[in-house]
Amino acid sequence: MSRQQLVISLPEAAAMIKDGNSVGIGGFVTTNKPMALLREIMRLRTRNLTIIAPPSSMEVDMLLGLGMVEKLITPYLGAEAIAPLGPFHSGWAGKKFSIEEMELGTLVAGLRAHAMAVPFIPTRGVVGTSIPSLNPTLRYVEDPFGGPPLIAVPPIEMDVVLIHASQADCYGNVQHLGATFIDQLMAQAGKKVIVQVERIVSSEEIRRQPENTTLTSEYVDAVVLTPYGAHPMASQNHYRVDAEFIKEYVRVAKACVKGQPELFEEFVTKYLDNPHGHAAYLETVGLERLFSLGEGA
Amino acid sequence: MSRQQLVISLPEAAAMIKDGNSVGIGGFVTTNKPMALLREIMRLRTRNLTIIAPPSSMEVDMLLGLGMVEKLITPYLGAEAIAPLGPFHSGWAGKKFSIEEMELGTLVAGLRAHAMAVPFIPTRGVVGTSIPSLNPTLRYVEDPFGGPPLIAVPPIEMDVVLIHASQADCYGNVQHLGATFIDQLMAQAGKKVIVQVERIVSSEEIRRQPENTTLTSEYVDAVVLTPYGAHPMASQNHYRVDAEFIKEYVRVAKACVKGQPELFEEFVTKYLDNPHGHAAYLETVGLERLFSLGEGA
Amino acid sequence: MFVKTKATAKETAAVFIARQINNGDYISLGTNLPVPAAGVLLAQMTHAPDAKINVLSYFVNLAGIESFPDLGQIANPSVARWADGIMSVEQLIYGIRRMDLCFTGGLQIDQHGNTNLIGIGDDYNNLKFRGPGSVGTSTIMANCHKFFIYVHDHSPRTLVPKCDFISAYGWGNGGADSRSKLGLPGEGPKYVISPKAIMDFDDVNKNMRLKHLLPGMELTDVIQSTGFDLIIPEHLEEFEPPSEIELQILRERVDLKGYLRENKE
Amino acid sequence: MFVKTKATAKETAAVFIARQINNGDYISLGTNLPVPAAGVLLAQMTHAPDAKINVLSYFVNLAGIESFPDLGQIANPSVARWADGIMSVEQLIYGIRRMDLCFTGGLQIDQHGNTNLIGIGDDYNNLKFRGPGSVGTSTIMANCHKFFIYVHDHSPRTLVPKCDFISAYGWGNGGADSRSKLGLPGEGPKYVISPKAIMDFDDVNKNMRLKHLLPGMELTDVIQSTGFDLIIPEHLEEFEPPSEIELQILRERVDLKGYLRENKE
Repeated sequence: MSRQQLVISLPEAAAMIKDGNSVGIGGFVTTNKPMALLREIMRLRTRNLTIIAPPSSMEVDMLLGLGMVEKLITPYLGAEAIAPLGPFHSGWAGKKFSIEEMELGTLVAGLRAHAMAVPFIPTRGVVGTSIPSLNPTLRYVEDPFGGPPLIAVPPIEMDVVLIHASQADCYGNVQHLGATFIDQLMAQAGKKVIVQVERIVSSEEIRRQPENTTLTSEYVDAVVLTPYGAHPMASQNHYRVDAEFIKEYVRVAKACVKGQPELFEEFVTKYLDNPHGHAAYLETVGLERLFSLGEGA
Repeated sequence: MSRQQLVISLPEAAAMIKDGNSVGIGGFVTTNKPMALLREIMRLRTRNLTIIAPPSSMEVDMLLGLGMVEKLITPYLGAEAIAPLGPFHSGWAGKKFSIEEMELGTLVAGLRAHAMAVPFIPTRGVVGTSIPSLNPTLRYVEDPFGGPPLIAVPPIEMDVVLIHASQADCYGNVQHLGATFIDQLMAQAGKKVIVQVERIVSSEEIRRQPENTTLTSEYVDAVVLTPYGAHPMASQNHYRVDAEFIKEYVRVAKACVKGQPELFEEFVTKYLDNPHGHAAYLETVGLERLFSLGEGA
Repeated sequence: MFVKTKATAKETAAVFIARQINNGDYISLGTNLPVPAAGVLLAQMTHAPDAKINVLSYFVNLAGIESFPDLGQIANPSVARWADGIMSVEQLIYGIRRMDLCFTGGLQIDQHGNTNLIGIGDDYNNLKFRGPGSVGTSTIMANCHKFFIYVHDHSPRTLVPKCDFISAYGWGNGGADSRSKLGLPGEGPKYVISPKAIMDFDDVNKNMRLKHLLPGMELTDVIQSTGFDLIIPEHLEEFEPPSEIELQILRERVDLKGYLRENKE
Repeated sequence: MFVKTKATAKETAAVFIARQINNGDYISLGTNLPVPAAGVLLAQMTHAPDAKINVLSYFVNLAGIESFPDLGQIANPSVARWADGIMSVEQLIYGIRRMDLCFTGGLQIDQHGNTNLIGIGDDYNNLKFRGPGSVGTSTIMANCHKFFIYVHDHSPRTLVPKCDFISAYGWGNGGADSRSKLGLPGEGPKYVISPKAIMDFDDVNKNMRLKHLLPGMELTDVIQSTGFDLIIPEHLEEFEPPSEIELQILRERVDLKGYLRENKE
């Protein structure tokens, strides 16, 4: 018998996400976001999703704008100095979708609790803040050593987790070759984990520096080859964030929440619905533009 | 102003450990043990130490044999198939030194609690075992979500932590280039951290693959250059365990606990007290022997 | 490149921050805070070459670099080029107890140094404005040794008597024991830095207090721009203005694009 | 190299273990357990090329290797040569909930599958024999899906009615709910494997029960070598002996040094 290969196509990957699923999105703010996977899911308009993400940006805003999200759990939605975003900042929150108020240290504790198979991890991180009263999943827990009570964060689990990384072998051994942010914790808490990569390399290449492996095949269910797959976000070692693209999106999203959905719809048609597949998307963006995103001086 | 360099000599490093200190020892069983640092401390016969170590071997046994240890906290003392060891297995435990019964998952939880600055981390790992009744630092904690109670592991902190790694720059950025075992957690819980390395490399070499850095200078107080410094233990990427040397030690240690300390004393004189410095120790072992420990077929 | 014009208020604030940093301090830089970032970089390039700086997951030392390309995009994988190491966010968060200095901003900052990045309004499910979220500020500010609050907009809308929501706890309802009785390990907010002034907290009741006016700012304007009764000390300390060398480094190596020289807040 | 002699008891035990493993199982191998290690490697080289194996911090796949050099030294950085990844022990421990199969040994194993690596004696501070310690077995056996216990020495000294100390919890004082009422996520010990026999546990009271005699072993010897009343089923299942190919792979690729062919236990 030979080892099973885990490489699948984008449509096969997107079909793994069902209406009502909880979906984790890796990366951090505008870096290493699994955009190709998300675009494929957005094309399908999968509905009633619970989105769980570390600090996030345009990718989550688009899911909200397309009406695909029932509940949002993220400590941050923005795009640093590039721009504030659309739907999340508007009156949609609490009405078109619900928010389970989250903070990064608390999210990490919840993912950690899942990995450790314990009913909670205690934290002082949100003691005294409004978060315990805004997030109904949190409880107080006594300190058996006599100190003041802490907040108990219960395990967080997801149906599917989507990750973007530099490279993987066909067996699902993944190397970020840079920051992993909370991708490893997310993957540990995912019932299914799909990783999109800039390139697929040989098993021997992975084994050349096994200490660089960030997710072993234990944690990976499928690998999808998506060069430039994080665009318009940055992909570590590969290309920078396409700030102009995000600004364009922010313009159409802002118009949309002000009741003028036409530009948003045009954007969605142009970049999501019309391109048949990831390669066609990249051609729509334009290769020259993509090439210009390499690291500068 | 220029950056401060952290490279010091072995005697300077050993002088950082005082009588009565709690000392953490990195590595795992017979791999990546900071033997050169420990030999230097053993030469000084620093006393009343509390030793905290992940699965450990001859290095801890020698500290016990030399009467330097007041309290031992380790989940394992042995040497896998090589041999059972001396004092630990004898009637010395509980008499010449005390044991705070520990388990690896519990140790990790305690180190984690320290790093997270919480009074405890809950675990089910030792529920039902004898460990909660043997280790007075553990408490029961209620599950605020209604499940059965768990064991609360309080923070573990150490005065000094000793680590062995492949390489570091002179500013204290360390790369193991392989397994880190629990070295990172140990370092996070050390008030002072001393790292011995096979080689010191340039800052530029470290920055070539910053994702390989396992301890940044935040966690490192001193770096000591000790080629072959893990001998007789294995040093990942460098040399294998010197099983014959460990067997020799086990023979003399066993004789010692049976009331015949002569061979043990000879061993201590030959390998610890007589050699003036690390280079002299390596010459006593013999370079041909050291060279033979390279990776085989 | 260096033009010998007077320091702007933001440049002065950055110099203030730089001077608070000791060589060897471990400092975490968050997103979207160019003034604190400039202060930390200035310190690193002058008296604190051993300051340990993390930016997201990247542990960088910038003491020897020629210049930093874009202060507005510091949380960016491009900083990996100067990284001594890259750590997971979890390792970062669990190293907070070692952090000497961190920064946070806020939609609202109240008189006791609590900050709000959650949203504005009385009804959580019907906010007037939804904020970006807490990021990691709750956990970081609870645990790090001390933190500074940066206010983009010094106005009664931002500096309020009481935050609508609290994302990072400062001194709660006031009082020097308000943190210790909750078990929070960190020493709490030390300074509040705005484009108009630098403020600290009264030792006893932990109410916000004016410390320095920034260049070109008027005391009456600062009082009127603050939505609560700022404590005004009898004797307002003079702040030693930025030196020529500090300004030169700021302008030629730290802030090439002039974020701190723009007039807009 | 392959000599067509009959399978030894240890080889048969390894084959039994191999046959319990499903392709794709996630398996953790501890130190100093050559028989379980041989079983796992045999499975990987036959029907389980996708079994995910970790040895300490090394995540290896050995499906395609020519041979494994030293079964007695499996927990050794030399295995890094076949590693797909290297993880910290913390990551490993926190991935236990995903582990399908783990192994533990013991100085003592009791009739309910509790194991003792701590020590022998009534008085903890005056033990007759101090054991090596629990390693990570308490946490791993509490959480992994199922585990097998390997007994080096099948004797009344080792297989005891009640352990002096418990390092890894099996079925406590017996009863199918003894784990769930403590909240332990794992399904507990499934088999006990000695050089004489393979045992499992009664479904209801979780008392240890004989399942197979290993080649050359006598029932009366097994009964006398067990320090408690082993349940003897009316009808003892026949174990399909190792096939020629299983033996060949064991001897030529897995166990070149013959750990499983030695007579000593």
